[in-house]
Amino acid sequence: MKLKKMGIALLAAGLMASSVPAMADLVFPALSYRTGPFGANGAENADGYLDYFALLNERDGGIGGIKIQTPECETEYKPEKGVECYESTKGSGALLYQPLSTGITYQLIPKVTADKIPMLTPGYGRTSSANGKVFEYVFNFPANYWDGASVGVKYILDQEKGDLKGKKITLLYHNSAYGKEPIRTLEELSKKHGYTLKTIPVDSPGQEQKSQWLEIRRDKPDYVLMWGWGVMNQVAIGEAAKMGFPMDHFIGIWWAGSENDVKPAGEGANGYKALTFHGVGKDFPIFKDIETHLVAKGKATNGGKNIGTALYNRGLYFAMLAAEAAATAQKIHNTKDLTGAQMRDGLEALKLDKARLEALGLPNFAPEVTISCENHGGSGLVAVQQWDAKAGAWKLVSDFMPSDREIIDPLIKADSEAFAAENKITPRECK
Amino acid sequence: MAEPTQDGRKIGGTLLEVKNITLSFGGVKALTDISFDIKEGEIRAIIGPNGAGKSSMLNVISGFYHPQQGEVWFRGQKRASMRPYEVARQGIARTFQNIALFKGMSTLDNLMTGRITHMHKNLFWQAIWKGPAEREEIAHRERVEHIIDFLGIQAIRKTPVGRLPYGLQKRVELGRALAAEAKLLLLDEPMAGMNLEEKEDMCRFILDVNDEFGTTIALIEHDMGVVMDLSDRVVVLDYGKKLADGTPNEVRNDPAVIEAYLGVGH
Amino acid sequence: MLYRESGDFKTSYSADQQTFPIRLDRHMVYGILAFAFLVVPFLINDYWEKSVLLPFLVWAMAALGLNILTGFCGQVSLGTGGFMAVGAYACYKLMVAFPWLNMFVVVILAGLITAMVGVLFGLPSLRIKGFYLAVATLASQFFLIWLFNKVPWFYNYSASGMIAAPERTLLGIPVTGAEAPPWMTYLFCLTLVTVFAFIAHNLVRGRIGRSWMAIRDMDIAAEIIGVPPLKAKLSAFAVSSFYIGMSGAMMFALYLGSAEPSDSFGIAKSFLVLFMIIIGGLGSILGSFLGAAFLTLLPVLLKNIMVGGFGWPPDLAAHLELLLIGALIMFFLIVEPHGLAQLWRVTKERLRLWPFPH
Amino acid sequence: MSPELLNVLEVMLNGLLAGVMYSLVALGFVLIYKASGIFNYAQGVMALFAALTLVGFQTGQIPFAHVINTMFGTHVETWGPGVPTFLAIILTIGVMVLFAYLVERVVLKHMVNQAPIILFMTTIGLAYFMEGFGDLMWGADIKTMDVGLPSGASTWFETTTASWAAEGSNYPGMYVDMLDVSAAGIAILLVVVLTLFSQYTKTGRALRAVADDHQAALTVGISLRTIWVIVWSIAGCVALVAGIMWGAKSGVQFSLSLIALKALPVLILGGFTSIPGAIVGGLIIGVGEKLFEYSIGGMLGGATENWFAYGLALFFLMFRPQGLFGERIIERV
Repeated sequence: MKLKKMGIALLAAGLMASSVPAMADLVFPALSYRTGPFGANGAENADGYLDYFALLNERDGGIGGIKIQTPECETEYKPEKGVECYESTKGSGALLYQPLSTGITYQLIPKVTADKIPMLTPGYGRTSSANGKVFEYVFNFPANYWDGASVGVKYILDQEKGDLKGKKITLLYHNSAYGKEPIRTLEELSKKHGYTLKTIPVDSPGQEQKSQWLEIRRDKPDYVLMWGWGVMNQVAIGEAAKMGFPMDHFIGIWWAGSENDVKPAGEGANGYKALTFHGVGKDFPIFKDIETHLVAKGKATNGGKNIGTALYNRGLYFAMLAAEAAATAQKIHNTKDLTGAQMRDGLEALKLDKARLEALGLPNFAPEVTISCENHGGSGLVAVQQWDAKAGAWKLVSDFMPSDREIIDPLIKADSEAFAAENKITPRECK
Repeated sequence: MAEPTQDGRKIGGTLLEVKNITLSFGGVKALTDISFDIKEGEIRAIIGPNGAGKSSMLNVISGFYHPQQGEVWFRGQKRASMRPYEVARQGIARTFQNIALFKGMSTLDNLMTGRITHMHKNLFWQAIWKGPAEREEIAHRERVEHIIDFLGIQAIRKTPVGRLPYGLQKRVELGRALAAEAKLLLLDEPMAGMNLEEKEDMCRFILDVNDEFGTTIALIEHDMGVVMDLSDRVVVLDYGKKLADGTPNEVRNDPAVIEAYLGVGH
Repeated sequence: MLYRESGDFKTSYSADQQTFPIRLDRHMVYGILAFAFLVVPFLINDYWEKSVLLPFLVWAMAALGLNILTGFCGQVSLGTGGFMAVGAYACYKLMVAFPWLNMFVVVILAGLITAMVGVLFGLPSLRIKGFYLAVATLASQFFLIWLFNKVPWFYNYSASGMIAAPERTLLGIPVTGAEAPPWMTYLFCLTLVTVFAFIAHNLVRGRIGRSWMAIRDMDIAAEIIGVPPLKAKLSAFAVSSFYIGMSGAMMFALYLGSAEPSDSFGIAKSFLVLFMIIIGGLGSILGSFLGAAFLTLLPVLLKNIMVGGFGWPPDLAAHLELLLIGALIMFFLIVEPHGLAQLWRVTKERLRLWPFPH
Repeated sequence: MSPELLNVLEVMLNGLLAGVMYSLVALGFVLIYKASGIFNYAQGVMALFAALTLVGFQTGQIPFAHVINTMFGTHVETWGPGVPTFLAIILTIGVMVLFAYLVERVVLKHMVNQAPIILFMTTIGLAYFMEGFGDLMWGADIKTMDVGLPSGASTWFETTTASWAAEGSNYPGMYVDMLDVSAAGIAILLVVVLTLFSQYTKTGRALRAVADDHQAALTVGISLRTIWVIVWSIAGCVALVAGIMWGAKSGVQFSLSLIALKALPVLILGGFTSIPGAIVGGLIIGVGEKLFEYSIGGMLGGATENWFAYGLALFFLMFRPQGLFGERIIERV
């Protein structure tokens, strides 16, 4: 009987959320996914995220002299696990969540609002959370899917010298909530620019896309946009290359723009393009700091093997946004230790200009970011990157371009107001 | 109209009659033009060598096989083509050649399943349990306990039948068929593989059932001694054809039967 | 010595047929229930609610449902995820269409709708058996997920394609939505699971349960002794889908708060529930709970030990966790192929005979 | 011929080739099911594991590098330039045989005479184990599979078929992927080799005997355990072939283990016990799902292939509950 009781006590203790960092630190939980079908992508992203904070700790002694804690929690890209990670880390003084999955984002939106901990979902999540009046604690700057769709079309417009009349654009999308995101924007834009839009879904996971690509081959669209994820990307790029589809007319969203997506197709992937909202490559001063402070000391996550990949850079950027917001919050509230609400104020006052980026060792890495109380979505500037198979590297082939606010703003307004009505939220006033 | 037998039991009118049954499986004829009847209250034996079509005959009566030709008349009415469970609801219960007990269930539950055709409380009452469903359950439990006493299997009431020895399993299977309180009981080799003692027990049960409950019994059996002792009338099948039909004595002396059983020129 | 049956005499059939015939079992179960209803609500916090207790209750409900179909009626199904999605979407549509409706009623109605869908997809079971049926049920899994993705009516034409549970109250206290206190959602689910666990027990010990088990053990013999296979199989599909539908509704409305078909109700969920009942014990109500506990709590436990306790990198821990769960599944099946419930039963039998094993 | 008709032909041809790819996976299931009655859920993961191992040898990865690095703070990744493809394949086959041996020794020998569903569950445990093990051993990043098979559109076929279309219709010709064609070739070779093996070798005859009747085979002195090791080894090799083919399409990554889901409808359509069934089933499913998507799927909003494959299999089962080539189920009492 005694043994049994001890067993139960041990079990209860084991189930208890552990790892309670000292309250004095700044805590940025890292919800990552390193296993499962998307694990390869998640690992690169998480490495960048963790390395940036590690660098701040090593080089600057944290933010404003306060050390940073990054308790990592594996979500496996599953909503349930994400919720578990959130609940097990939120009590440790967490300042900001970046769940790295749209599914988890949706679970957390009501929770973070109730717990007053901000959440940042750059380039994913609920697009209409750009409306800060409704979504007080949710941010999705610097760009969202609708920005992506809009800039994708704008880029094509530039390529075609400003005329899309009679052109055919096909959207190949992951048959899920994520994949369906751009459809409404693209439909609106097709009315404006006069192209014909065709949408072709691919069921998850998407290892077999013969039907879809034969259809594309028959239709001969002028451009293919892709909202893909996981194995769907590799197979689609492979099929496109084999069919001889002109790769520079094939543009993926930023989640279809990592080295993982193009490498399996080898030479054939050369010229494939993807959208991005940050710079690519290792050609920034900050990587020297990472080399000296992390890699040389053996402190880089995963031995630093992912440094410089597109997703690593994205993780780095995500962390940088969080750190900058924290520093801003420290200034506004004139305190070193932060609360979730103060962090929110920091995010809403975030201003990243050219000079600041240069000071951070990331000159021209990303467009300027200015966030305000009503605008949680940033400027929505997006660029296009292209894969060079010989060099084995991405390079930017366009400037950071603004999206079509005329189209997107009403969509955001409508969707966020619907959300507010459904959940009985009164949009707050922004001064 | 009932005519008493030597031992004073009552044999009534025709309970079941099969007329000109022909059954074939993809060209192979299992039964050819078989007709015979079973009278109320009698013990009727079906005998014949292996592969004679005895089990097929029982399967036709149970509605498991649907003959290409012929009719089955039960209680004076021609039976439409029906599913086996409908046949069971009409009052025909049976045992099987190779034990077909529900191995995952206890003896008690097996017997209670035998009463399934008599239980009617619907899903809702079953879910509530307290009240009608429980009363029904207890009423039927009492009848099943009666059979358990009768067969002397009280000790294994709660044992999963998969764990029981062969002889007991056969007894439980008989119990399950009895629990149905059927008009007609079909027993497919109830004594196969038993030792003498077990056979004697089984014979006693069969006679008692017939005696006590007045149940009509049709049985398939290889042990000629048993058949001759037990049955009122015997039908003999060979290669799917009827060879003979009559009292044990008539059948014993039928030249065709002697030939089929002992071979030509013995 | 404490745990025994002897001396615990039954003087009526009704006493013999009661839910927990052994006195100590009875006391233990009532003790656990009292603890769960009267003590836990005062201790619970968000973490315990969302990471441990709600997942356990939701999956226990689903496992109960699948165990009725697979464990008791012998029809292996891999459509659980799809049926959970039906429950979730039915729940969402009902919540939005009838905001005044009591949440208990909503969840039960969602279960009933799922039961109807379940009967429809159960029809092939009349002809197809065993693994053929198992794989065939995958058709319903894939079709339902596809349907909920494709038809905007199901998610009320929202831009994201996600469904989110609006706030509903019970006795003035929110039971869904972010403001719902943990003890409320917990008690809500606990009540449902407890009530329906007893109902499941009632069903399987009576006529209907016996007809299911007869079909499972030997379908032909069952039909010949009078069990209508159509009715038995379809009623098993209906009751099972009813439970699974309720679990889907609970998962969506109370546990997660929002859902998307392929993320939340994908094929992985169908397999997960099947694992639960096999590990827990086919054909056992207790087994459904043990299996659900094993597969929802073990990963959390392993993660906390490896990451929190030993401080291993999370990715290593995650891979190791998979490996360990796989190894444990094989280990338990080797030790006791009939599941944790059987292991428990055998232990009890030993205890009952202790200290005189013969 | 009109371009429309040619389009249909093209869809059918590609459907057939996709079907062969499904069959490659289904074959492994059939082999194990036939010989041991085990529905081996781990077949997909075996394909992943075999492909990972092959690439690991090719590129000279150190197994468990990540674990070693974490534990000892070292930075080892590779031990050299790797071995030639041919040698790597041989080594991988060796690993799969070793794997089969271990599975029998450690797991299966305890599971003799268990119910099919318990055996099924055991293989699921095995699948979990191997997923974790494979990740730890070779890392979870996406790897490129290249064993020198031809890949890409066949231009010869394209120009030939383009000439079939009517003048001036501007028909571009049919598309066929050389990788799929070579997969079909390998699949045919595989079936021929397996048939010859089971017909003309002693082990093959023993295999068939076991498949026919376990008990009888045991009584004539065939060791069931040896047979199981052999069958699992062969299934491991088939998994390797499937892993190479699918890995060449998508890179070697976790999702490779999910191809099992595409093989299941093939399996029930063809019957669990028939090798020709696996092939014919694959072809029917491949053509069926592609034609449906081409003709009707678009109207329903697309992405119908996953459920349609199962629906089609279900439809066939309604007429033949044991699958097209499965052994007839005889019900007796």
